[in-house]
Amino acid sequence: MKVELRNIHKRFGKVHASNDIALTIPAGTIQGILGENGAGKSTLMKILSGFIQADSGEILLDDRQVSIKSPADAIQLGIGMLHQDPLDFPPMRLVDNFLLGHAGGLFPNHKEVAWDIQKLNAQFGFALDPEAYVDSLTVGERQQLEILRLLWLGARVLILDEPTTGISASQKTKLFETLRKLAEQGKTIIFVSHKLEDVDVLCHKVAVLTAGKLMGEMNPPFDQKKLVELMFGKEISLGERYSAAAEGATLTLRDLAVEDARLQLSNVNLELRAGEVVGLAGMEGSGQGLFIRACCGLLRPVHGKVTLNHLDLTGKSYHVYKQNGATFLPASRMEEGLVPGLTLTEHFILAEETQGVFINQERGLVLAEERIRSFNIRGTPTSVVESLSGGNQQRALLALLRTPLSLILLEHPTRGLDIESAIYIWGKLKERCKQGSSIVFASSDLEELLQYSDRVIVFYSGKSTPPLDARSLTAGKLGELIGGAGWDEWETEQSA
Amino acid sequence: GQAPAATEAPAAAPAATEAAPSEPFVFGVILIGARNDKGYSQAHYEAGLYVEQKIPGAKMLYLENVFSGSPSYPGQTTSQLASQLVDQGAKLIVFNSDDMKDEALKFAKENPNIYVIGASDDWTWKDGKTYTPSPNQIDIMGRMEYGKMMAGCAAALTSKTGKIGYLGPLINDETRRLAASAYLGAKHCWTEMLGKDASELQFKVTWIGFWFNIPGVTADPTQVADDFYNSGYDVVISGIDTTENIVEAKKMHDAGKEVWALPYDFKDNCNVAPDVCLGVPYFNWGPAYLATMKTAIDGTWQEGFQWNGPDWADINNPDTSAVGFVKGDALSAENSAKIDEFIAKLAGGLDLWTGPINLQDGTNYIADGKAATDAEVWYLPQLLEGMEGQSVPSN
Amino acid sequence: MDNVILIGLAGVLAAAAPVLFAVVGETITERAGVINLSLNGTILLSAMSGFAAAYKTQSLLVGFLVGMLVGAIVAFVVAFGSIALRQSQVAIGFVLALTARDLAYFLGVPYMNVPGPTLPGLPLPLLKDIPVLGTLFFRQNAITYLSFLLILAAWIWLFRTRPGLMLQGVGERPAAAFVRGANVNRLRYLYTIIGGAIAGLAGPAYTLSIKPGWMGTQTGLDGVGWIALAITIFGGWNPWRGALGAYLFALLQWLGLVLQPNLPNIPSQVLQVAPFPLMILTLLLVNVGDAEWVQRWLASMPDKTRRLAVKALRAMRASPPAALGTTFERD
Amino acid sequence: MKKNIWINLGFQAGAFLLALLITTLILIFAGAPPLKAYGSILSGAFGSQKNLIAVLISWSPLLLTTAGVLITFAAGLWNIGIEGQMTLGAIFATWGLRLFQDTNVSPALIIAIGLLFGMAGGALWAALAGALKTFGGVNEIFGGLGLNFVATALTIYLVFGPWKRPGVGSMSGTKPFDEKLWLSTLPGTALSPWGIGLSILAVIVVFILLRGTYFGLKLKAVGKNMRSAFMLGVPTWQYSMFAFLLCGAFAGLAGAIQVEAVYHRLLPNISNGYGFLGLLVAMLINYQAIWVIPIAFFFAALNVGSIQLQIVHKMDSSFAGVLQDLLVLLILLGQGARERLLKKA
Ligand SMILES: Nc1ncnc2c1ncn2[C@@H]1O[C@H](COP(=O)(O)OP(=O)(O)OP(=O)(O)O)[C@@H](O)[C@H]1O
Ligand SMILES: Nc1ncnc2c1ncn2[C@@H]1O[C@H](COP(=O)(O)OP(=O)(O)OP(=O)(O)O)[C@@H](O)[C@H]1O
Ligand SMILES: [Mg+2]
Ligand SMILES: [Mg+2]
Repeated sequence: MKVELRNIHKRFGKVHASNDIALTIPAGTIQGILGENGAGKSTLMKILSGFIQADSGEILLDDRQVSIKSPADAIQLGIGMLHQDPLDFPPMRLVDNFLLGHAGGLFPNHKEVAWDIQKLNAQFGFALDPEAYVDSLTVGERQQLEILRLLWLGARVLILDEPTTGISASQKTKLFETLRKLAEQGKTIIFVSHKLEDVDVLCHKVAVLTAGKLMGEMNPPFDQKKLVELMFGKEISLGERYSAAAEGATLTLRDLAVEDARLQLSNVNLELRAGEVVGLAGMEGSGQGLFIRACCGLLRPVHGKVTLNHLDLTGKSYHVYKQNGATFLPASRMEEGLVPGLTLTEHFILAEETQGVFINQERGLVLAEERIRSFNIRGTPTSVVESLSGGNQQRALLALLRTPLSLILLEHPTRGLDIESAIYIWGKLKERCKQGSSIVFASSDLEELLQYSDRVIVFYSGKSTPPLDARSLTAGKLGELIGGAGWDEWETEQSA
Repeated sequence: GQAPAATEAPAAAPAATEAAPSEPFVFGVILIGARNDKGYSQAHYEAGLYVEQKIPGAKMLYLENVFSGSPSYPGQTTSQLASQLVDQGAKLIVFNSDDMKDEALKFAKENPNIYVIGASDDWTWKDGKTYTPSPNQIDIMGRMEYGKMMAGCAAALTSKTGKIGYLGPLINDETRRLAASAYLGAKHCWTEMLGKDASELQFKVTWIGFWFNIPGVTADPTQVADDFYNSGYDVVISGIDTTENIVEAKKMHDAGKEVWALPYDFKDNCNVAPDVCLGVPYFNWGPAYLATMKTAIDGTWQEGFQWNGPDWADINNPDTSAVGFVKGDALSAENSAKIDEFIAKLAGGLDLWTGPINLQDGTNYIADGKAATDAEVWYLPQLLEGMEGQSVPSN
Repeated sequence: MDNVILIGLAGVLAAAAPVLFAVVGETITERAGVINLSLNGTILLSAMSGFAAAYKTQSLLVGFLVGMLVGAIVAFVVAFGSIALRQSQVAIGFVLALTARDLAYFLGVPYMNVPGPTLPGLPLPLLKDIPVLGTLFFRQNAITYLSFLLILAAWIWLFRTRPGLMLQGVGERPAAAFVRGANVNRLRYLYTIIGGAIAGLAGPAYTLSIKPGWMGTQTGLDGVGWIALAITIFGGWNPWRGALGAYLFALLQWLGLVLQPNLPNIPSQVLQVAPFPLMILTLLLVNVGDAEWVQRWLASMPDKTRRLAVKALRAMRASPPAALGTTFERD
Repeated sequence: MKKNIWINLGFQAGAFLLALLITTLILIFAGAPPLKAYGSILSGAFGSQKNLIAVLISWSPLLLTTAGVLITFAAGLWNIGIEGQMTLGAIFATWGLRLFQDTNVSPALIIAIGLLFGMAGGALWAALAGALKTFGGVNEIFGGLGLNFVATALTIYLVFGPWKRPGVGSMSGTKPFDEKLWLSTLPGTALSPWGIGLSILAVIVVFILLRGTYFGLKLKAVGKNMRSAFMLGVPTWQYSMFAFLLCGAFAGLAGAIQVEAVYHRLLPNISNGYGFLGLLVAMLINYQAIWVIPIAFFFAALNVGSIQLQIVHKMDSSFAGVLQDLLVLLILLGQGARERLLKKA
């Protein structure tokens, strides 16, 4: 179906999130949408999918003007959106997720639906069990579920907002296959991303947004440099890849075994050198989470030994680790990092050592201003954190780190951030390495892993490789391992 | 020995600012329940109205629902409430429940020139366990024992199953002696009038834990009544302030069960469900209030304790009798006659509180042939032998 | 004698009916993601006004309808305050619990201890003669039968119908329900009001049936609502389990008075309060699985026992609708 | 900014007037002359020195409970169990006095012991609710409610059981304590300068804690997002436990004062709704400690004043409750409306 947007405007207070956007997408096209953070990509897509409404402008489908007041209207018209974090119902079964929102009689027929799912499975080579519960799926599988659901509901336009964050390489290839297949069927695909390489391999056509404006469109072959310039108004280059690893171990793990209700991870060994960066690769929930939490006392190992700066901290609590210079920045900023309702200043005060009983407000303010400047956070000392943008929240989180630190653990440090912000953040992190902090970070972004780690540990359903030298690794090899291929050498090694 | 009315030896009347008969006499009544609770409090309220009508110009002020923790008075002590009445000109305050006994005493002490009537208190009773001189206080109680005996009798005469239930409030001396009196009345009529064997009479007391239902704290009187009726107790005598027993009896009756009830406290309570009501023993506080307040007005007030019995000439005489018993429509003519006979016997000096009387644990309480003293009756330590149910909340 | 027990148990089923209305109503409300903490007030106010209405019109039906109306109105205030005005559901609900209670006592004065109509028993022909079951279930009155039906209806609606599915979705993840075409806030209004109306049946069920009449503070209903709220959690937001909780509670209270003579040294108040420690205990069992120290403690167990313990805890745990108590804004 | 403050005040005033309007309608509906009614509330509260003292008497425990819940609110906790905590305070105070009343310990000391026992009792009951919450995941609202019922039953049990007065167990409570064990009060009144003093002190302490201290800030962090606070290094469960303990201690003190200064004995329902009233006040002042003193006084005045309604106008005095509840309700809704308008603007 042909999609046409005509001078779309959307304002959020001062922010002009969509500024006179005009864009035409022929049927059967895979349209890429690029743009830095806050460029207005999500806003535009939300408008098209009825999540929010434009202040002004027209939307035409197959040259027919339509008004989309709600997601329901959008679905009616055949527009389906796959949100970055799949909007499904974890505690429910797949069938129910399918049924939920599907129009029909009072009593739905589960059997029929389960059968439809199987058929769709076959069509795209997915393996989704209709009776399974959603919270037992990986992010990738949940995306597949959403795609099937939208198609089942008759979507002819499919919008995907940053779908490649958080899924494995193999799942990514699978996803791209599927999208191509759909395009061939004449469906229109709109693909929002920060990742040039994704757009490069997938899209027939790219539009670049900046500050709510449509800066330009481009057809393949895409000139990466030009795209970046369009996006950021300047050239951006990844800094030289270098290592700050020095001698002397900060963190050592001996025959570590941890587990939670879903997963067990056993005999992990690591000797982390000062200033070294170790990346953790693997799909969501393959064991990186357990590993990283075991490294800072958030999970008590069922077996094995954890020493930090030659102190045996096995079984000690997170706060003990913290006192010994370890700190952990989880992926969910608002849930496990920042305190909504408190200002930046209050955060910085909290993060610093408590001094006496009464707070010295002036000192707090000075501190805040200094940090806001040095991490160039878009916000004021008195702005509450929830009013900050995603990227700025991430910056704030980093600004909270005390000095000195011997171990920094991070989950997806740059997820959802554009290249510029990502590079900035890594700049700050590498500074820490120079000062002797070691870093362990989990990421689903292969480029990031290869670019910034000295060594990489790959996880696959509870198994883990020994630390591998990043320089000897390629994206391809890494992708295989994440997908579960080529593990034999360690299988044998471990059994030996 | 039950002298009709035991007024204690005189004590010095308070140096009260005499209320000259000219100016209207204002008195306050503090009610534990609602003035229209069809029960204990309404009886007091109507006594107040009685006084208003008997003493020209007398005016009653009142406060309802004054029980500790009443949502109506967050954080107000009863004596504070009483002084609020005084501010409105009350010269005399009636505290109508045992719940207020300490507050009454405290108030009397703090306000020597205000008269105090403590209904069902025993502070100023010289033979009492807790005798405390309080010159401006008079404690009044009616000998409801008689009323309960009549209720027990009516129950025993009517019951087909010989199983009588007694819906008790919380356990204390008063409630024990009243339940016991009901039992004595029942036993007497069961054995003497029906000539049946005492052992065939079952008399069970279930306590709910307070004067009325408080969810999660007391047993639900509705459930208690139902349980009685469902398990073969075909007559339930109420010892609590509310009317669940008769209401439930009505339900059962309408469902075709043969059951009866005797409510308590208030003379019109049979009207709730005449066709199941065997009668109601009630207080008539009017006369005692009137007499006492007169003494307050003319300055002849004398501290003391009154335990007033019925006027045996006519137990339902509103001007003379302190306790009465109204027969209910459900009472058969024949049994009605028997009740009259029983009442006549009581009037003639029959004292059911005469030994041998054994406590529930079997120990002898009143020796054979000996009549219980007022104190022994008032401070009954346990239920009696032959009664089923808890005697003491704990030991 | 066992017949006596049966009748007693039948009485328990009847006595639990009002609480059951409150529990099912609250379950529906909370499934939509809204906590209606005002139950205690709702019940008292609907009890008073339901009775007053029935007394004035001499119509039981009117009484029950007015009760539902009152419940719906109070619930609407909760919904409006929390959805439209974004105030804490708990705060609004709590204040309403007190407001409605005091209003009931204040406005109820004229209706205290006046004889009003009461719901007659309604033994069902034939059914009532089935040996045990007949006595237990089919010699009740209309409102008790309604309570039985309600359990079933609520369960079917929640877990077997399309709208019920959406209802779960709204309480579980509003944003997801929204992109599936639900008008989240309208649904929340709707189900909060419906839940309130059902809970509003509890009041008249008392004053027109179980404990006929209005006696002001002596009516003895103050507290029932709080109990119902706790039972809702105990019921894990499932009508069946909720009903079970309500019956268990009534049963314990009944046992409290039946056993009284056999336990001479335990004051009746203590027997009556027994359900609360029990309730707390069950809430503990339901929730403790997620507690951090339990996780640590489990981790320190030998594998086999650990696996078992984890299974046991998971079996017991009842997790609330994920979005319970939160507000939803599109954008 | 300044503009907002005015808008704020405007809405507060509006809500207040609306509450008055509604209650006036209710009065008319209930057949009472509104103006006269409000008049007699005023005179009932301030008409005589005695009444003013009555107001102060119910002011003191209200200050304590409000101060207490401000702490738990700051920690994001709904301490509905405060009624029970106050009750346990009364029970423990009574226990303390009973332990020592027949010894030759100096009365002053016994009284002090009683107060400490009371605080301990309240803290203990709060600790129960807190432990259930922090270690058992039992929502404090329901843990607290359950414990409230248990506390009431416990009082009744003690009053009629182990602690029953010689002879008659009576709803009137345990045998009043000897005068020497009464908390010294202004002559001829139940108003204890000590009680008032301690209560005001409690409010000040809370005010300072929540204003400029690390403790207050960390408490807020825990209240707003426990996970994040933990990651930031705040010992979270210790903090919420401490909040419970502190609140419980205040409530317990209130209970102890009721025993030692007001009733001089233990009686059922001694908490008398002060706990819930405290929650109301806290909400009404939007959790701003600075307003506790005046607003609590206002509520106390309503309690006392409204008694005249019944005496003079034969009207159920639960009216005070209605007025207070509606006031809080409308202020809450008013806040919501204000935020919406400001957002739109
Ligand atoms: N619910 C909201 N209420 C108010 N402002 C909001 C809200 N959501 C987002 N914003 C504003 O939008 C911005 C956050 O939007 P978003 O999370 O998309 O960040 P972004 O545009 O991706 O920028 P970044 O590069 O930092 O991620 C912030 O500036 C914030 O002020
Ligand atoms: N709910 C909101 N309220 C206010 N402003 C918003 C809101 N959502 C987005 N914005 C503003 O609109 C701008 C565009 O946001 P949008 O999320 O569309 O950017 P984006 O391109 O999707 O960024 P990202 O790449 O991080 O997803 C943001 O910079 C933000 O300032
Ligand atoms: Mg976006
Ligand atoms: Mg963003």
